[in-house]
Amino acid sequence: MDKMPKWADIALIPFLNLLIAFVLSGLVIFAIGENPFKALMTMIDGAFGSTYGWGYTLYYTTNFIFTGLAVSIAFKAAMFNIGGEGQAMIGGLGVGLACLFIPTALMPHWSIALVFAMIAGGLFGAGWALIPAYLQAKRGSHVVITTIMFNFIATALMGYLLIKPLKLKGAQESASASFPDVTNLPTLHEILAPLGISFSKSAPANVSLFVALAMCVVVYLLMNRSRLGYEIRAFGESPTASVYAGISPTKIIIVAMMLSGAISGLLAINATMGQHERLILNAVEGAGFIGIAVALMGRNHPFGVLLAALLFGFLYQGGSELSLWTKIPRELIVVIQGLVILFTGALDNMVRMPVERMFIAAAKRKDA
Amino acid sequence: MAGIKTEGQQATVAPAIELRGISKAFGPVQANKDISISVQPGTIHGIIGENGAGKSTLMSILYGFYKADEGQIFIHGKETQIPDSQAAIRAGIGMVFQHFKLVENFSVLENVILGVEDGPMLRPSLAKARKSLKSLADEYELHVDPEALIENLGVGTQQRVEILKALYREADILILDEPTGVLTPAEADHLFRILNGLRDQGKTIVLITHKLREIMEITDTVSVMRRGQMTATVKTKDTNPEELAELMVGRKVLLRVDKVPAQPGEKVLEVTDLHMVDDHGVERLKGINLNVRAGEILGIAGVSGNGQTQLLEVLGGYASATGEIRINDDPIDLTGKYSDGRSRRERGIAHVPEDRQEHGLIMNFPAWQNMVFGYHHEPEYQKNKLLMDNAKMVEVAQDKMDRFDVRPPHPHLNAKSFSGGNQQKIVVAREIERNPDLLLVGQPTRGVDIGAIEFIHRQIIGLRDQGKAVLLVSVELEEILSLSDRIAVMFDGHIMGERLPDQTDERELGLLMAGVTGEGDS
Amino acid sequence: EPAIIFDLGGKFDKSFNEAGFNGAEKWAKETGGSYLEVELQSEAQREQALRRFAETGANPVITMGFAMSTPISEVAPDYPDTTFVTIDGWSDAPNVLNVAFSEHEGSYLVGMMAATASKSGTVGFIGGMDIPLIRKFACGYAEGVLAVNPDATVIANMTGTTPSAWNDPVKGGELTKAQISQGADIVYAAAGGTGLGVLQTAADEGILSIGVDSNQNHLQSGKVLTSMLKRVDVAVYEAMTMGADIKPGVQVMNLAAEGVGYALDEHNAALVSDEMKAAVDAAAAKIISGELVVHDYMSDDSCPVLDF
Amino acid sequence: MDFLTIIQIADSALRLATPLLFACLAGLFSERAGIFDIGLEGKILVSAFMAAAIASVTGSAWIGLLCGVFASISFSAVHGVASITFRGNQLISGVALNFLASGITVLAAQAWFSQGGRTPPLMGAGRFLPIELPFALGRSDAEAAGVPLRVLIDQANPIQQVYSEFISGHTILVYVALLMVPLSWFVLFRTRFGLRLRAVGENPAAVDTAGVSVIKLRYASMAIAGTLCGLSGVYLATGLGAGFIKEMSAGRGYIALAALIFAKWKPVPALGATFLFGLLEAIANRYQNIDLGGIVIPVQFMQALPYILTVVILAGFVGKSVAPKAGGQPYVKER
Ligand SMILES: Nc1ncnc2c1ncn2[C@@H]1O[C@H](COP(=O)(O)OP(=O)(O)OP(=O)(O)O)[C@@H](O)[C@H]1O
Ligand SMILES: Nc1ncnc2c1ncn2[C@@H]1O[C@H](COP(=O)(O)OP(=O)(O)OP(=O)(O)O)[C@@H](O)[C@H]1O
Ligand SMILES: [Mg+2]
Ligand SMILES: [Mg+2]
Repeated sequence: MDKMPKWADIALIPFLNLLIAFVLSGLVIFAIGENPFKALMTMIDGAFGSTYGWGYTLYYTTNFIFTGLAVSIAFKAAMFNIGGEGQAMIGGLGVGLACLFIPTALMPHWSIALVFAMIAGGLFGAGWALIPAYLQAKRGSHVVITTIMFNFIATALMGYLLIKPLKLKGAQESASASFPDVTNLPTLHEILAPLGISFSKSAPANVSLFVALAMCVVVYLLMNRSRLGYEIRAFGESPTASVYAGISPTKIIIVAMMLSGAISGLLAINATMGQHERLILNAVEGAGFIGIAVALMGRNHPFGVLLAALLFGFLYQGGSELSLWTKIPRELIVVIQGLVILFTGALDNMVRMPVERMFIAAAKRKDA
Repeated sequence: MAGIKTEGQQATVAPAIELRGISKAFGPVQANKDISISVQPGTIHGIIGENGAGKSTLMSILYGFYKADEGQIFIHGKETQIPDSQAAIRAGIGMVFQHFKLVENFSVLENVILGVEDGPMLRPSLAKARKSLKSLADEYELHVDPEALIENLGVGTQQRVEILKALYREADILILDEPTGVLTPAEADHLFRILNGLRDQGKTIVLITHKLREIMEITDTVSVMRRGQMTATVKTKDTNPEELAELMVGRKVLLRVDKVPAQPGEKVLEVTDLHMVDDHGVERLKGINLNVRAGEILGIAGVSGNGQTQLLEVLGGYASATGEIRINDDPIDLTGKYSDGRSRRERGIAHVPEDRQEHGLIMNFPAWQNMVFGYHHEPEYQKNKLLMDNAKMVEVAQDKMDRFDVRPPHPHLNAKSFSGGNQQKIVVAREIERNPDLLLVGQPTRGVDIGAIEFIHRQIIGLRDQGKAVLLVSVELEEILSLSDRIAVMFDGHIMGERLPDQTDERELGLLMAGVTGEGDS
Repeated sequence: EPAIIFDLGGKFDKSFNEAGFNGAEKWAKETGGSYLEVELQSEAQREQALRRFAETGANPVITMGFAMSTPISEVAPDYPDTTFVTIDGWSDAPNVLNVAFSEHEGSYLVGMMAATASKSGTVGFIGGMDIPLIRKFACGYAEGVLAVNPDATVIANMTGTTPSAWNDPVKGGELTKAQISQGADIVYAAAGGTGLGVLQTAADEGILSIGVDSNQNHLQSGKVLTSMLKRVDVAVYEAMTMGADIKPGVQVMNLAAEGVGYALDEHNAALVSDEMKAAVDAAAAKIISGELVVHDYMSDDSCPVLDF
Repeated sequence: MDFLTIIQIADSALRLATPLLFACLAGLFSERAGIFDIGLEGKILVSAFMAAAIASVTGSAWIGLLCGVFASISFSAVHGVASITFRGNQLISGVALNFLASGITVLAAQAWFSQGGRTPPLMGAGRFLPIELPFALGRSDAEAAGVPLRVLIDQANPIQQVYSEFISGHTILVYVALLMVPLSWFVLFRTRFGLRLRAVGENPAAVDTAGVSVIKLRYASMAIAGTLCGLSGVYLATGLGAGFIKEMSAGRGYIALAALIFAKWKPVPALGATFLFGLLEAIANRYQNIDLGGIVIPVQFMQALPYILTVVILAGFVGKSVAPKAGGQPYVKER
């Protein structure tokens, strides 16, 4: 006997969790002396009020789809990958190296450059997840701690590379040279213009959005229809049973973590290749961490991840607008993010227990 | 065997324990329903019942581990509130749980004083406990090295520590939940000697067990539970095992299985000098030799923890070992690339694991996904190179569930939503339907009700009759005796000897299980 | 309506950004006008902030910090009607005003003062993020020190290599302690928010320090020898006053233009003797007249008097 | 490198190790009771903020200390509610609290002081100032002798050098941290409370059936962890630094966790481990690009070294450490 109908699990509970998080966020805004409703309106207007806002919202959404999917795959294998940030950073390195050093003769068109970049970004991201994965699989070193450490190490590594070897000579900033023009990805403006839809020219949302959407479908098929996905889910639910079934824990841990790292790494085609068009420090902007919230909110389901990514895209863009037009610092979204993770992740039972009791009581009443 | 105290005395003394109208529900499960029972002081009171009947729940309520939804508790005639274990301890109740509650890396002494230290500083408490432990040990034959770490002690000794814990807390009511499940017959005898000694000192003992033999041997009175209710309480001397079994299940029980004599054929499985060392560096298999022929069932008896689990793990491909295993006269890989569950399945070995929830099933997967678990690579379940054929899998699952009478027959229900017996049927259906050359079966009827037991036994015998080899591991001697065509007894990683079921009895097997070799054994 | 974008250190860094903020506030108070502002939180926001302000029609859009060079070059062509001002940055775009300060000249002057005030003959320099701009400070400072005392030792450390180096007072303090133990008795901090830790520790340990960008003398009154002023406030104030009429190109804020200098107020009056002041002012006059040329690290990415 | 330089680096290491030590001991109490605490980072941050904010408003470092510790305990309490009462995932709760801390501190600082997410610099009694121990060479000695303190110490004998540079001249919180090491050891291994606390991290069921409340013990451990972690933040903002700036914890909570693993969940080794990490930081501060006869170790490598070391430790190359058995799992009654 199930305690709750499925819709309650995938819709009602996250909704209630989110509601609590938002009400508390509203209180925080109120406490710092601002008007929560005005703040909300500013955010909504800034994120959805124009194609410019949409362009940024979708840009962030794209990032979060990648990291959210990445976290969710690892989650399904019962691995808590906090290393999305570092994996995306290093994925950016791969994308950057591909764009800078693959001769443009080999990349006559952006689409070909994109393929190269995706391969490089994916491989680099996967590679950065490999060591924590290996250590977890072979030595039982907790992947949570090792991936956190690898985030720091990635930051240091990128710092070194962007100050020494990859830095544009003579420039003050720690950034590489700009990528060749042919690697620049078409933005939504360029994509939609031929269709007669006018979209803000300056917003960074680009063709990577479609890659991200395609990844949702790919991940769905992988997790729910493929043997590998079956094995990953089985391992995540019960490592002991998986061993009985002939599923190798080592293989699953490493494969799931590398897939997770690879998808995190793909973030760079959106941020590094699509938006900044050169390697900079911190192009990831915390998206690796937000992926955790996105995956939790989305119940580790690709479709749910998509929705949650959109929500966080809105928060991010809305939050930027807040800091432009009000005195509310952008850190507000970090607070909201923290609250969302807290209530959808750690305090889930606070909502779940009473709701479950309600459903059981209702079921008993119906039986009687 | 100690008798019951004089009748007259009982009438005047208030019962040591009296429960009135105890009810307890876990969510939708009603574990205890309006239970009343009373236990006279200075007696041993047995409680029996099927798995899930609510025995442990009832006793946990008495020990303050759970709180009853309704009902009253009287201790020595006084109504007592037991909201937590502290209150139970104050009321003089001690409990030895089925799974010991000891801190593994603490010493015996530290475990004993935990929770009843004399002051904020440890030293004086330890000193005091050291002294009283010595006198308790002398008084009740409970000798344990107080400085030893729990993790270095055997189960029998650990159990003694649990009893010492209770006695140190000055318990005069002692509850033991299935204390003999993990003990050798010799250890069990020792335990019963201790319990008799305690009774003679005037302590009251409640003993939960599945073994009717023990009930008959040591208890003064016995209560039977069924589906959360107390169905009867009788004086032990006034009853017999058959009656108790009937009270337990609610109908007459046939304890024997009908089967035709075996027709053994070629050797399907041949194990030679198999050694296995576990993760902690302990040698668990110490040179196993055995074989199973087509068309026969080899039963492996033994107290759990003597290597049977490891033997199944090695055969099933999820633990590595040294030595030789041949299937149909072909050696299989014991450590290398092909020593995993999948390769074993491809060699025609199917495996009903001992612990269905830990190994056999993914509890949060729907039944249809569990029906292919381990066989998800088989071509018949693939739609194309990349994707699996979900519709086909559901269809196959539905078919098997119908034929194995899995209730409810809904393939989309998660495994955890099925009862234990039906979960076991899912596993058995999956493994037997593969039509394997060799079926490994561990504890096939653990926690399964009588009806399902009969069904599963019939399936296993049916497979044998089709000329397949079956290796059966069970701690239930009755099951071994009734199903096996040959019986091997395992003790401490060795095969102690082989017997034919009609030429041996529980007594002889029990000796072998305790490591006592008969003539002609290794 | 003008707009200003502060760099990662934030507008209250008591240093570079705060100077810009003060200029803007001054303009707002005097004209009663209002301006848009944002403090960046991450590298990736730079472009967005530029575009957002340009989009809403702000003019001019003033940016603080060298790191805006590339984003401005990227964005400016898209908004030809908007004038962008970059302080410390560089862009060739036709609608950008590049404001460049001669920090080496100001640093030279405070270097002279440091050498004069030092008893041990060892002085320190603590930079923020290790970039050419900060080396430019260090190099000018070292030249000034050596001009007064050719035997002096200059110890130079950078706080870090990432933007967080602008905001790490704890590390600034530890570096100061290390320099003190190496003999330094004057420390010049060109490190944004990190400098606060330097000034604090110097005061705690009983040595003198030199502030940067804004007048930081008051932060540890009587313990700060002087501050190397970089009149970002003037630049911002002027840009806002000119409004849409700014002429793009290059504006050099050197000693002659009073773009840099040293601070003298009641907080450090007792520390600066008349001779010291006379010597420094004389040198300043020579620099203005062109008689004395202070080496600019960024002209050839090297410093003749200091190894990094 | 002369002797005095080594002493000075050690001195710096001790200062830098102090916040790590507090946080490490906080983690020790928490994890010994079976609760993973990757929220150390966040707790350091909130307490640093509260301590600095209140100290700057009241001008008293001690009131700041109380408030900082209180803030940290509040965060601990939320972690407790999530992971003890509602049996949530302790890792997720820790991550969430870290986010919350990093956002709320800046938000509050900005709303309160309007200084770009930082508190005003602390002056005078708003800070914990170094204490000069008796017989140590200090500022007054230098003034009396008329030479800089540095010279005075340079000329002193090695023992006096160690005493004056390394041992003397720290704020009270440094000495408190050092004192916490034997104290923690005593509490954990010599008292009833410690026995129960360790038991609850190994096998909560044993504690429960012994009639002791698992929940109370775990909350108690959270309170202790909150207090110690609070002191870490307080020291960071009012002892080591002079005010709060955003993200000033700078990964120290994670390093403390690494030190905890390195120390195998024991107080005295915790001192060693945190001192080692402090030493690495001190060296990286002082020698930026280290030239090892031709090969230059970039400063980024030195900065990443604690993290790399942690991974190496976790990989078990420095001996395996076994975490308390019940760590990370919420306690559910089972028989
Ligand atoms: N977190 C979610 N948020 C929104 N919609 C969801 C979410 N999870 C699932 N859905 C929707 O619910 C429906 C059922 O999804 P689906 O069949 O993939 O579930 P599933 O959990 O993968 O089940 P199974 O693996 O047992 O087939 C789909 O329409 C899917 O888009
Ligand atoms: N903590 C719990 N949560 C939910 N259900 C429980 C819990 N403990 C017991 N139950 C359910 O209550 C019923 C009675 O369980 P109990 O353990 O008392 O049975 P038992 O007679 O001791 O069985 P066994 O012989 O297997 O030990 C079972 O259906 C069991 O699944
Ligand atoms: Mg039971
Ligand atoms: Mg000192």
